[in-house]
Order: sequence, then C-alpha cells, then structure tokens
Amino acid sequence: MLQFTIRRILQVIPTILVVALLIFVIFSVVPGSFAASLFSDGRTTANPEMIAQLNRELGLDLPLPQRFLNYVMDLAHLDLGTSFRTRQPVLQLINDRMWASLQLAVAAMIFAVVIGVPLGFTAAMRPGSILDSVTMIGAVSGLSMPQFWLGLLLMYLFALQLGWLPSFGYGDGSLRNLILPAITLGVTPLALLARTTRAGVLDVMNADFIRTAHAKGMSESKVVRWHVARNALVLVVTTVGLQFGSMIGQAVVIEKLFAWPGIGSLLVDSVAIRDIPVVQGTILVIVLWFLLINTAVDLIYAAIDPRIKQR
Amino acid sequence: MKLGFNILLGGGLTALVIVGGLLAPWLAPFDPVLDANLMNAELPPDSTFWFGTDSQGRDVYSRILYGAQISLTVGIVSQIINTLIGVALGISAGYWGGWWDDLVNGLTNVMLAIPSLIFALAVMAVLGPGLISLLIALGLTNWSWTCRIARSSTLSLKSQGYVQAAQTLGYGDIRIMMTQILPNIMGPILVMATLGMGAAVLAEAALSFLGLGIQPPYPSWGSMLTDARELIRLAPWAAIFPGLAIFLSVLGFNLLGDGLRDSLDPHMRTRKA
Amino acid sequence: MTEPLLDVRNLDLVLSRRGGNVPILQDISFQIMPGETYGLVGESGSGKSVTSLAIMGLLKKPLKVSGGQVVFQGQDLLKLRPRRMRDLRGDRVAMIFQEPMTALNPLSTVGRQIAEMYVLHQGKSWREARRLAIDALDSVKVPNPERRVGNYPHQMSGGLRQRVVIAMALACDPDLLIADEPTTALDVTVQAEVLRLIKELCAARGTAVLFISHDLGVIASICQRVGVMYAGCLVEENDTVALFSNPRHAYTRGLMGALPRLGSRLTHGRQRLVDIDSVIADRSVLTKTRFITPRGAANGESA
Amino acid sequence: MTGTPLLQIDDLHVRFPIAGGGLLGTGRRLLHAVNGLSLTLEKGECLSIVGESGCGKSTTALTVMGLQEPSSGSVSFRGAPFSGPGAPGRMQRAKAVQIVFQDPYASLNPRQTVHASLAAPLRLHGIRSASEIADRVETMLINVGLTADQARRYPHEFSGGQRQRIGIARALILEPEIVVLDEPVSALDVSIRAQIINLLLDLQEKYGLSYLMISHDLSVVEHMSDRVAVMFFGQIVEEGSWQHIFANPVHPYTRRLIAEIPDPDVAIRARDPAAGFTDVPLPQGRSFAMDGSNTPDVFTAPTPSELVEIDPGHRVRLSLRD
Repeated sequence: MLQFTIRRILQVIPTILVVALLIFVIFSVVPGSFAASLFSDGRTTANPEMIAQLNRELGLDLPLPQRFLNYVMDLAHLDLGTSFRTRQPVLQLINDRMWASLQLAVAAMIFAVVIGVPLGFTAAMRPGSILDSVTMIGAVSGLSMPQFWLGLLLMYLFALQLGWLPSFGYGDGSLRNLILPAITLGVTPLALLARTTRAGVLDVMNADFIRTAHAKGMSESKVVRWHVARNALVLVVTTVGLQFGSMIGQAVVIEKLFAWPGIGSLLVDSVAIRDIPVVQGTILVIVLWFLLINTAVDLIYAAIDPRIKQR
Repeated sequence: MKLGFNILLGGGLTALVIVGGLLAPWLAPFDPVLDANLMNAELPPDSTFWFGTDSQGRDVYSRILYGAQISLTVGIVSQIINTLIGVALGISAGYWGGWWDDLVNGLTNVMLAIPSLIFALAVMAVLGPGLISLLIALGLTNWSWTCRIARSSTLSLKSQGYVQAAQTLGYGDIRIMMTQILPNIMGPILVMATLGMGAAVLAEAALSFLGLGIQPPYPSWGSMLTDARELIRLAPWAAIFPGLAIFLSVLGFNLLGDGLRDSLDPHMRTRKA
Repeated sequence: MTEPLLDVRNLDLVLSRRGGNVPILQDISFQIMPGETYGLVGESGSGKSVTSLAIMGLLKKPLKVSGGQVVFQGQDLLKLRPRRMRDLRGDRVAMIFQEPMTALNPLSTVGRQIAEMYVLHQGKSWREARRLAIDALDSVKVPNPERRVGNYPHQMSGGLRQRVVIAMALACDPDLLIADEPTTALDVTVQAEVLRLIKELCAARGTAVLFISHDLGVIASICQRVGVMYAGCLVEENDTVALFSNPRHAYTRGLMGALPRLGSRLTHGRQRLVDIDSVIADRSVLTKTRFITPRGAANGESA
Repeated sequence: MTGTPLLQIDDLHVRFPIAGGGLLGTGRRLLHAVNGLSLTLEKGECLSIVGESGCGKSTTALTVMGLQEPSSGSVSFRGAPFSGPGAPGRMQRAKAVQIVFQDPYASLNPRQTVHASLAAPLRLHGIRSASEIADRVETMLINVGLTADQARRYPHEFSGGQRQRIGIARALILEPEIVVLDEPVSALDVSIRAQIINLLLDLQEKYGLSYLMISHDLSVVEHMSDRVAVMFFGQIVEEGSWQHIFANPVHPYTRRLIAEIPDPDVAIRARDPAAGFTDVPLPQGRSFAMDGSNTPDVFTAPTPSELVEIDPGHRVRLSLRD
C-alpha cells in the first residue's frame, strides 16, 4: 500500500509539468504583447519606451524557452510571479482567496453526497417505482440546469423576496452566507451522484456473486449490507473525485454570481483585465487541487478494492 | 416504454430549439438588437411582449429565439470538432498502441486534469471574446472523454475475431479502422456527442454570463442573464425566460442522449424492464 | 424403497411476456434419492440451468413457475414462505455456479465469504466462523488454508476459486448440492481434480447431488442416474451405464453419435460423426416421445 | 516427406512484457509465452497443438497469422521468411494463411452483411467483376452448407453454428493454403460441433487444405489430426503422429491429459485409461522434463531440456544429459 501511495503521488509530477507547459504555451501565443494591451485602453496607443521597459521588467523580452525555464524554476521556489496590475505576489493573492473557495467546494460536495447517494441507493432498491422515476427525472433536470440561473432564482427567492439569507458576499465566513452558493454549486454533483449510485447499485445487484449470496440463504437486507453497499461505494468514490474537478470549474461562475471572494472570482477578474501571471497561477493551483483530490480518491479506491494495488 | 419517452421528449425539445432558431426571423415579432426602446423598458409579459422586455426595452421572446441560433451553433459545431478529434485520436491510439497510444493517453490525462470550463476560460482569455473564439475554446477542450471511450472500445474490438480476420485478409489499418471499428463504436460516440452538445450549451451560457463569450448587444442566453441579474428585483421575467430556454434545450440534449444510450445498450434495457 | 430427497413433479415454467407466456420447461419430473448423484444433461437452451434455479427459488422475472411441485424432504418448496425458503437455502440445499470468476465477491476475502455461511445458518460469531472457514478450506484441499483464508478471489487460480465455492456450498453439510456446470470454465486437469473432490466429499457426507452439464463425459464420470433434456423437456432418463450403452430416445442416440469418442479412431478408424439434423428431419417430434425409467418405455405425450 | 515443408516454425520465442513492479510501476518482467518452439506443417495435413490455457498455443497461432511479432526465431512459408525482416505484407500473407476463430459471436462484424464480409476481401485482392464476386460468394456459401439467399442477412440473424460456417467461408474465400483453426468447435453445442467437424474434414479433402489446429479437446484432436504436438508452459513436451500420441503416449503430461478427459466410454466401463499405457525405457540417465510434477515459473527459463526422437516422427522432451 505504501509503495502504491508513493508511486501514485510521483505519477502526478509529470502531469503537473505538462499542464504548466500547456498553460505557458497558451499564454505565450497571445497576439500582440501583454504590455501593449496593458497600457492601451483602445483609444490611446502606448508609448513604445514604456512597453519595452515593462517587458524588460517582466522578463518578457527573453526568448521563449528561456522564459519557460525561468517560469519552472520560479515554480520550484513556489514563486508564481507578480501580478501585472497590483504588483503583489500571485501566490499571496491566491492564498488570500483559496480558503474561501475550498470552503465552498467542500460544503457543496458534502451537500451533494449526503443527499445524492442515499437518494440513488433508495431509487435502485425499488427500480421502476414512483420514487425511482421522480429521482431520475430530478437528476436529469439537475444535470441540465444552468447553475448560475438556479443561483439567481434562489437568490431572488430566499434573499430578495423572503429575506431569509444574505444574497451575496462572504460575510466574514458566516454559515448563512455559505448556504445559497453551496446549494447552487452542489446541485449538479448531487444529480450525477444520484444517477451513478443508482446505476452502480443496479449493476452490482445483477452481478453473479449476488446470486451466490442469495443461494447462500441471505436475506435481502444482509445481501445489501454485506455485498452491495461496499461494491457500489467504489463507483461513488470515483464519481466524487471526478466531480470535484468540474465543480471547481463551475465554482468560477458561482463565486462571481454570489460575489464570493474565492480563486474563481479572482480568475475571472484577472482574465477580464488580462493579468496573465495571476491567470496562470490560478489555473495551476486549481489543477494542482484537482490532481491532489484525484490522487486521494485513487488511494481510497485502492483501499476499498484489493485488485487495484496489484496493477 | 420509458426509453421511448426519453427519446420522444428529448427529441421534441431539441426540435423545438432547432425550429425556433432556424425560423427566428419569421417567428420573432421584434428585432433582437435594433428594437430597443427605453420607453418600453422592463415591461412585464403581456400580449405584445410575451416574455416581457429587458432594461433597454427589447422583446425578451424575440431575443430568446435569436439566442437559440447562437446556442445551437456553439453546441453543434463545437461538438463536431470535439468528436472528430476524440474519435480520430481514440481509435488510432487504441488500434496502434505503442508510443502513439502513450502520447495520446498522456495528453488525455492532462486535458482531464484541467476542468474544461477553466480551460475554455483560459482559451477565451487568449483569443478574446466572440463566437469564433467560443467555438475554438469549447471545441478543443472537451474531447478527452470521447477519446477515452473511443480508445477503450477500440481496444476491446481489436481482439474480436472480425477485426483480426480483417487484418489477415489483407485490409490496411486505416480501412480496418473505418470499416470494422468505427461503425461498431458509433453508438457510444453518438451518445457522448449528444450529451456533449448539452454541456457545450451550458458552457457557452456560463462564459457569456461572465462576459467572456458572446458580447452584447447580441442575444446570447448567457449574456441576457448577465443583464437581467442587475434588475432581477424589478424584472424577474428577464431572468426567468432565458434561463428556462437554456434549461429546456440542455434537458432536450440530455434526454436524447440518455434515450439513445438505453436503446443502443440492450443490457440496460432488460435491466429496466 | 426410501422416500426421495427431492421429487420434482410435473414442473412447468414460463417466460411471462405482455403478449402471453412462452413455455420454457414442460412437465419436468424426476426424483433424487438421498446420497444419489443425478445428472441433467442437455445442450444450451435445453432448460437445465433454469430447472436448478427453479428448485432453489432463485428465478428472476420474467421467468416464473406455472405449475407442478418441487417436493424436498416432504415439503413443497414452491409453496414455502420466503423466510423459510431462505433458511433452507445454503443450509439444506446448496448451489455451485459455473463461473468461479464471478461467483465470488471480488472485494471480500474468500474466508469471509465462507464464514458468512456459519454466521447465517449456525449463528456462529465471526471469529469462530473464520476458524471454521479455515477448516472448510482444508477439507477442499486448498494448500495453506491459514494463509489462503485472507486471500481475495483475484489472488487465486480458477481451480482454487472453484474449491472455495465448493467449500462454501458444503459448509453447512447440506442434504442436496446443486452443481450447475461447475467445471465448464476449467482446464481438463483441473476439471478432473474438482470432479474427484465433489465426488469424494459428497460420498463421505452422504450429500445428494444434482449435477448439471452439457458435457456427456463429465456426466458419465460422476452421476449414477442421468436425465437428458431437450427443448425444455426431459426426453430420457436411465441409470448412467444403461443410458450410455443403450440410448433409446432418438435425440440421445443422435447426441452420442455426434460426440467424437476417445480411442474410437484407433479401433474403428475415422467414422463420420452423426449429424442430428440429417438423422432427425423434424426436431419438433423429439419432445413428443420420451423414455423415462429403466423399467420400460413410457411413451407419454407432453402437455 | 521431402523438400521444404509448407510451413516451418523454427525456435520460436514470444515474450510479453508485464507492466508493474518497481517503485514507479515501470519495472518490466517478461512472460515467456512461447519458449523455443519448432514445428513443421506439410501440405494437406492437419497438425494440432494441444495444451491447457496459458500454455502458449494461441500465441503460436497468432504468430503464424502475423498478428503477433516473434521475439526471436522464425516462421517460414515454402522456405521463404514469413516473419521478421523480409516477411511478406498483409496482402501476400492473406493468400497463404487464414484463420477460423473460436467465438462465432465475436468473429463477424455485426454491421456487415454476410455478402459484404465475403465480397470485400475479393474486391481488395483485385477482383473487379461484380458477377464473378457474386458467383464466388455464392459458391462458397453453398460449400459451407448455407444457401445463396442468406448472403443479404446480418450476423445476428444466424445461429452460432451458422455463424461458424460463415467464419469458415470467410477464411476460405481467398483460397489460402493453410487454415489456422483456433479452437474451432469449443464454443459450440455437441450436435453443432459434429456438423462443423464434418464440414472441416470435407473441406480439407475438397480443397487440399492444410490445417493448423489449436485445441484443448483431445477427443476432437484425435478425430481430426494427422499429427499432434502437446504444449506445456511454452514448450512442446511431446510430438508425433496421432497414433503415437493416442495409442502410445510417452510423456507423463500427455498421459495425464489423455487420462483426465471425461469420456463416456471410459467412465462407464470404469477402466483406468492410464493403465493401458506401457512404459517406454528411457535412454540412460535421462528423465522427462516438464512432466508437470513441479510447475515451472513462467517468468524464468525452465531447466535445460531437449526434444529427443524416440521413434521416427515421435519426439519427447527429456532433460539434458549432464
């Protein structure tokens, strides 16, 4: 197990490097120079001397491979660069915002798991029942819902009309401020979890070893507890891991909608003003988070399924 | 029974969006951009303005019809790009194996490591807003799942007798991929593409909502919501109807995809019975 | 004569569809005496596996029993309440399935899966059950049972896995063991070992066996009496030696002639194998005649 | 037997890398699937390779088909190289060797009609005339016991036995000299099995085909083969004419295989098949190698041994003389 863990963690490193390269390349092929776009606002053109000086300052006058090398070296020292605009270190900007994002993501995932998994499980126990149909219709609706629209409606209803909850903002980390964005963000993973749990449980129930269990004279409830639950869990764990990734993506929109001070809104704001070091840094941190979670999921997976470790 | 229902409702909703988008010039009572009249701003739904008007007095109903054109274009074109990339890479990687497979696999893993909306955001940041940028951003960032499925299906087909037989009969590799493998993996690919269209419509709406996609005054459903957000207290209809349009069209694609999956996979069908 | 252990009387089974019922089994009757090994042989689709599932009460929709009785130790299993049936299953009637690969839960150790039997039917503690599981593994000649008890199914070969399944089935000393193609997925040498094991253990414990197979050779080597199934009907039944030396039903004769026999080329030269379709023009007449019991031909008509 | 054999396999080795092991999972171990196999196939004969799963018989078949590259050793066809450098392309191979697969359900493309499956190879090999193609497809279908009007149907409309007939038709449509039969009847019911065996024997006679059959079923092997090679863990342990192998098996593993076949006659007469074998005196100081008494590790080379001819055409694996 320890060897598997180390191996799995070491495997992440090349992926991070390639992602860093990819991000770097994407932002290096931008037509025109950053400096120029930074100084011009569409009406006036920037002074060439100022552009050249800024380029020198930012190291943008060096050849590309040299720049990438510098970039990676800086990364190794946990230096994500300096914001074009605020001149603050990117790492500090991200650090200021990251925990709010994490809080939101974890809250949303807890909401999704706590409701979605039991729902999918119960639906699978009675396939074709009314509960099953309602769950599945609800799930496909949840998956089709534009989250920011749902958020907007929730905000309108619970904040503006009923006045029960604050409509936006972090509110010094108050739980009341967390509720609406977390529910909004959790709806898609909830729907997906309900679906995969149901499918997974049905799959297991059709497996040969369940027939064996029945042939042993086990009652339905024992079959479920001893054999179905654990096997279906494997699929649930995988889905949770994968959903974290797309949830981080969705969080960008939700944070913007609810004016949540996370890295998502930092990313959107920086994209709007083309603050490239911040954009690069934010994306890199998001990918890092995603890979960490996936690695953790793989380890949990290996702990549940003894077949994985052998591979 | 249920399977027919999914395809029917999904197909119906999708058809509605397609018809609405194609016939927008004839169906829409007003011009979506030019008929702005501040005198009519923020009117609730009535017999003239079926879905009400927005902050600039434009007819929400007409804008939604024209918005369908954008959503459909983005959904369909980006998915065609994704499917072509994913299928070409997936089949060739699965069939040839070796270093090419390692390369494609590595690339897919990297793509999967970056949440696709974030990736699209980065591409939009570089290319700048607009329809073409959207098509590129959403077309290049969402092929990894299609690729994975094409690859794994190809791997399992590769050891099937008829693919091996084709090799021994003298078929070339490309011919085998086109005639023996591709037709037999079209099912799951089609399902992925249909579901992907829904995802692309959602992503377009999200990017436009963030102001990075279709720019005002053009009527994208996402950017309509950006405008409506500011005045949700005064004119909730301006927010409700575009959102509903997104929801129903994505629901249409998703139901269609689910229905296709069920009808293509007899194993699933018997399970439901 | 003693009471039969299992008495299947006129069993009818259908696949119920919206448009009506499709008959799967028609009028199946046979008896198994205590300690006897009875074989059901037939080609795929003949209904032999469904018969075993019907006896165990493990049929899944849309299959259902539409008539007849399955009398086991004097009580009709088809009329038993689910709870009583559950207690019987595994305890008095146990079953071995074909695929040792999928018949075991991949996420659970084999020891635990055997131990479940003792916990379920004998109310043992898990701790004690585990110790009994080691003994059970030992009894099916799994080497190193103390170590193997903690193994997962994927860590074992097909032959070992099938031994585990046998250990599980025989854990509670059942009176009847139903073995559905238990060696079909195995190699010849492993198959021989597993067959020997089933034979030995059941003989020692006096367990009756209902052995289901498509393989005439396997059936001949393990069963005392054999029933031949074709298209949902039992077409011939006799004791093994009589059946194989003197098959009476046209289908049985065709089946035997279709089989390449070891050594026959050496003694008789290469003989063309019998093509059933060329011998019997109309297969549908096959189910209309039947030969049951060695006491004479019972030319019955199927319902 | 004079001149060059039709097909010659010479000291064939096939090793597969097994991923896994090592800290990064990059450590590679080699699975020795085929370990120094030499065989010849003469025109018009049926040579069977028998053994249990994992013995390397299927890998050997795939190598002959060119679907698997040998790690070392060679395959030659009529004396010309058939593997490695100088091997012919797929188009040339196709006219020399074809294959019939075990699983009739996986061996036909579900999206192609029978006609399409049979006509495409003809077209590929330069036959342009539609009427000639139709003629040849029709003739072939009738040869394998189907009717011409079934050509328009898709595979799912046929039974397993019929599909196997279609698979055979596809293998024969280019008129190859050798047909590899990979467990051709293992997946079929007894009554269908007999029909396919009869068909294969008829076709062999009619076209003068050479069969290389892979099988685990010794009854079928005895019925069909002219010569038999018994494989165990990547190596041949005994090889000879079918009479050698079935009337006078020498190697303990061969004897065990024969003895353990569940055969109705053997079973009901309750005779011990092994009792019929008479022991053959071995050359001084030598013993059987790979006799199954200890399982060799597939990752390491087995103890040195060689095939020794104890009778003309009858070879047995014995340990090397010290």
